[in-house]
Amino acid sequence: MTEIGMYGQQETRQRVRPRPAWDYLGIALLGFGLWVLLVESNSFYSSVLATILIWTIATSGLNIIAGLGGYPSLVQGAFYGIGAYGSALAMKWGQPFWAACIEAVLAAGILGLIVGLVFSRTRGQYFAIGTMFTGLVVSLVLSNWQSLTNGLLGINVEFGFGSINQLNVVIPAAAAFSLMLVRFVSRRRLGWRLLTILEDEDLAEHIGVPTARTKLTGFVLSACVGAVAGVLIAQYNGTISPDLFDYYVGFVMFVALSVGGAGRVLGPLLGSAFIVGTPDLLNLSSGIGLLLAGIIFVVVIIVIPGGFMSAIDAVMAAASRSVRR
Amino acid sequence: MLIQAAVNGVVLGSLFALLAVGLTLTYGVMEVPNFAQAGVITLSAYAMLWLNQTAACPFWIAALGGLVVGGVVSVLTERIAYRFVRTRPLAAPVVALGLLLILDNTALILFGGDHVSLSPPYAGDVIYVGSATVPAVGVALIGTTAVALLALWLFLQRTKTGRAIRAVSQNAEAAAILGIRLERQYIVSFFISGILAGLVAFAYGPMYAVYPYMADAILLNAFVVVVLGGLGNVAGAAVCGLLLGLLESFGAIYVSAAYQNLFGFAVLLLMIVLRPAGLFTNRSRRVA
Amino acid sequence: MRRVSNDRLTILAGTALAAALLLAPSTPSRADDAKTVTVGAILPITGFLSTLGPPERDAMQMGIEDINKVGGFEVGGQRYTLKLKVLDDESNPATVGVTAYRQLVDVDKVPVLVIAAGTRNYQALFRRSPLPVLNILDSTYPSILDVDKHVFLLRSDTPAYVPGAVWYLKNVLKKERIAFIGAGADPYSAGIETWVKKAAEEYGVKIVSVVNYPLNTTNFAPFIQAAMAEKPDAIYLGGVTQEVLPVAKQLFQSGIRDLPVVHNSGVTPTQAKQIIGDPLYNDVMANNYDFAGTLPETSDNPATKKFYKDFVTRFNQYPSDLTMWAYDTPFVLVGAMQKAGTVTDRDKIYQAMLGMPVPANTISGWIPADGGKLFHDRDAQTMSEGIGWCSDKKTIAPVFLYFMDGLKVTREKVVADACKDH
Amino acid sequence: MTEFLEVEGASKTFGGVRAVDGMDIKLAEGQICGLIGPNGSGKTTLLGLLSGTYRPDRGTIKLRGQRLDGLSTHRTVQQGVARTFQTSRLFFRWPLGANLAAAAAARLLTSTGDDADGGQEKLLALVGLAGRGDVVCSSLSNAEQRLAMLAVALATRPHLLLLDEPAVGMSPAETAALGQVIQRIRGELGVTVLIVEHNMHFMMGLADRIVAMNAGRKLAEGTPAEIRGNPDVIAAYLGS
Repeated sequence: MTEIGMYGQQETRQRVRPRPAWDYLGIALLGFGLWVLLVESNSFYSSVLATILIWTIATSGLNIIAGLGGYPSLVQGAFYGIGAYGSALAMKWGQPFWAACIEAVLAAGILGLIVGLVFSRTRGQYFAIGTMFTGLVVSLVLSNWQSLTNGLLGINVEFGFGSINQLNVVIPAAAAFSLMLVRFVSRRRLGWRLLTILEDEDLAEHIGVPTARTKLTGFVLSACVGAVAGVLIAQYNGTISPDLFDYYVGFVMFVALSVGGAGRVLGPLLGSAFIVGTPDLLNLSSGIGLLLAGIIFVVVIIVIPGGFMSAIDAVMAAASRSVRR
Repeated sequence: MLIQAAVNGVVLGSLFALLAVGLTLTYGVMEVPNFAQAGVITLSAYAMLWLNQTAACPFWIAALGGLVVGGVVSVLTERIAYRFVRTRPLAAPVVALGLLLILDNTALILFGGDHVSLSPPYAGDVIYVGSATVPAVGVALIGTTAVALLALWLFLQRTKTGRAIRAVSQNAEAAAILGIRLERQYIVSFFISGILAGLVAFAYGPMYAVYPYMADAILLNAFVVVVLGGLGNVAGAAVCGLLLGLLESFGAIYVSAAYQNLFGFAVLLLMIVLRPAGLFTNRSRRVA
Repeated sequence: MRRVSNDRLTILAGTALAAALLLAPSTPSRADDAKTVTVGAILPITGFLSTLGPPERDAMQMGIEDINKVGGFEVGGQRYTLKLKVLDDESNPATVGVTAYRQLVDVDKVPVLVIAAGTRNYQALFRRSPLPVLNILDSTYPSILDVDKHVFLLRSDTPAYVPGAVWYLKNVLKKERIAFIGAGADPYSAGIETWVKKAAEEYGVKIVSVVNYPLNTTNFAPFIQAAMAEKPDAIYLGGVTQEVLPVAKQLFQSGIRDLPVVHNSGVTPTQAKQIIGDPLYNDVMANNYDFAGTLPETSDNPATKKFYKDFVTRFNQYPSDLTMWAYDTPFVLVGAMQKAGTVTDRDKIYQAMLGMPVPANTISGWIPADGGKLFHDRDAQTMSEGIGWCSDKKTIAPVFLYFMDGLKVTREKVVADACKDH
Repeated sequence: MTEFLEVEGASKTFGGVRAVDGMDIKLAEGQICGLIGPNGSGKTTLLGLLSGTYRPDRGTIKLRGQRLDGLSTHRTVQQGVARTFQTSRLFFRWPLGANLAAAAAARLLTSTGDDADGGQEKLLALVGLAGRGDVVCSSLSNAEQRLAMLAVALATRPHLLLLDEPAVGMSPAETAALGQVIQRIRGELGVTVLIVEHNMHFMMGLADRIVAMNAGRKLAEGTPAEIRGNPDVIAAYLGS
């Protein structure tokens, strides 16, 4: 079975006779497993895992525009930052937590809309460069607008949940939802439209796909999901400062997605686990840790262009062949 | 005041131009945004420092050794990594970032994270231009850039290899059909770009300090220059480098020093929106 | 391109993970060696504060070795030795430091945490698992002491030394027009700026220009130009060593060589040589003045002199005021644990620390608060000192000793011919 | 009576060059019309104006009385205009069937939902690619790719089909088969076809009418026989 078939000829059938949602059940189970892991492990490992899950949310958001649509957005770190700063500031100004969340996500969505409109005509590396510098401008504002953001000192974040246990449930749940969202979108109109843009944007337009609107929708959705991750990291760390959202964070998120497997539902989880988890868990000195990370980026991108997910595909395909034999 | 700002701008602009031509050269032939250039500069600077201080070579010999190291490291990045992603433009930035991490952290592990100083014999001298003062290291930077750009221009215009590189830069497929050996041009371009990185290390190292991330921040400015000049356009990069240097220098004096870098970034973003192909090119093949 | 569906994989992974977790016994926590107490510290070993962290680490190690050499210390009839565990925050507390914090506090379960930068970034963590925290570096203003009641500062705060520098400029060097060049993004620099302004107003000195350069600036020419436009007769630089020295160097390279350059960086000759470069550093430093805590090398106390010699011999580097304070840190911890009668109960140790006296064998010359207590409102203080540069010996020498009482300079002693004496 | 396609005074300038300069064309429904002219005479640009790839600087384009000029490409497609390209363009990494389904689904948004599934096999049979729906497009032969592109264009259910040199790279036998396919498209689906083609022999046998262009303007119009004898056309081709 190919995924292509799913948004192709079977699309119309699916509406009549929906398939059992095994994928969603699987992701839900995975989320449950991660929750158990989160509460069972000691606080250090738990914090690493929580960070991985929050990154999974941010990179899942990125997966929509970059994985499905093929647009190398390097500004996801800025949306992540706006989610964090937006919610923290809104709470500081007296908003209740839920309202602060919505406002932060809306703010990121609006910025996403503006950035999406501004770069609507650029493609490929120009899009990458444009979004990278947008991220740079956002991070410069976060560190230099002292009166708003308190500069490099950062600001403390009011805790919006009843207890840390609640947050420990919300984080894996949100991560699982973000994976489900990508799974959902990829089989819906927006998803296959993005996939036609990934393949050949001009041709997509010529078969009637409204490419500009599709990209914009995808980009705004990516931004909003990124902001949700930002809200959660602010809640989890209890403090935020601009270097958490430096311009290269957007870049590293793109790398995480590429390493995990762009366009694949589980790609963000694997990529985030790898990029965030490896340096912390191996407890390497920063020089050697980053050197190793660099080597692995390069090797993974060169040797397995589709990221870890495609490597897993290859292994599973080989396994199923040998079973049949 | 005005003259001093102009002089500062030319010094800064020379730095951007020198850095940007190296970036744009490799972009031209291979379409990789070579962020690893910053790492090449770092390693080259440390090589100069090591030769000068530990191996006790005279400064000029050390500088020459550092240039060679720059060239070799740059070629290595192409041989080990970039050549595998030539046909995958979206993988190139990721590989470039990975290489930058590798090079910077190699420096960190070998030499530590401290700021150290590369001291040429003229480090303390000052030159007076009318009412303005220019540090000798700034004059050296302007001189290095001028000589390097001239040499690069002559090389690209007058030599067979140079013309081949320009041909590849304009259209790699056509160049290959005409019998130009692409592999060779890639290696030569990366070697030259590494030498240019070495020159940045030589000229910029004495101004601030040598440390593993010494070139990361200015690389972003140089990238602005590369995009403004038109990706792959050497002359455009040189001119835009100077323009950006002057813009930032005057902007710092007359508008706001704190947002100095922002001027360049703002111009870049405007540029991408209004004229996506760059200032000095009519090529539009990379955009809608 | 064929894409295999994620279905099977997701289910497999999810169920396997869930099953493994439910079946697997929870990992037992590692039992600590009962007779060793871990001194946990998060220090900037790399990054822009990397001139500060490593000597502090080395000095703490020396202090711990000196305690262990005499058989450790006794609490509740049991003898303990100390061991040091330092994690690098890469000068980036909000991302790297937060992880290091959880490792030391929650996994290693240190009784007291020693930190340098990033106090504010740990605020939420302090609240989740409170423990006494000893900051041995961060004198930024507004003071980090307001972050949490568990935070102690084992050093003099910015208001305790910055005004003395302005006083010295006015009364000894007879300067009236100060240009301030600060590191815009560095809160330490911002705190210095605040107190330079307060002191200037108090002593009747004019601040003719204030410029702040942004993060990652490497070319200071436009900022120097802006500062010099107002024709100052002295230059005040805000920031730490790695921020201050490059500006001093570029000032010199721009031909500005006659004005005194004042800062609060605690720079050592070794660092000056390394960062500015040989032989230039001797010329650049010639008119520099550095106001901070007292230096071990200028102390009259034999124990302090011995520390100075030992440190130089061992690390081939001059110790700064911070280094000396770091050496005292394990002694303060031991004092607190002995007073509390426990090496594990964080709250008891915290209570003990609040009222502890100046511990024995410390070398920094702590000036006790009322009742002989080490901490004045959780801040331990020493005399402050201004140092100048001796070009013929390529080293530093004290030119001014003082103790701030509000904005009033007290116990002041101007050393007239510092380089000859020293 | 409104014409099926009515182009009046369409003009397009690229960087100072007038690629199309005041073109008028009228097409009746169900016609197969050929568009010929020397290289650079503006044929492909005109096709681009009709398909919404470019917007005209001046002039109007009406399909069944509805204005097309000024519409974005995808809106034009949704109004019932589809095109193919000089070089093969497909979603190469996908199976042919997925290409057709994507095209059909894009169209479904504005028209009533036809059975995309049954239509697909019919379409493949119509262009002579029956049973090839599962093949990944990059592994189709050149001629197959050109037919596949035709099928994808048809899957958007167009009223007007614009073909840009459909026979490029085809053997004489394949070209002849293509001619039959185009006849069937007109015959079975009632689609009006406008073809740009250099192969005059192919064109003469296929087209009902031919429009000859030169330097962005209409040079002549008429039946194949009339055009063949037109001295202006001959002069334009031989060069004057």
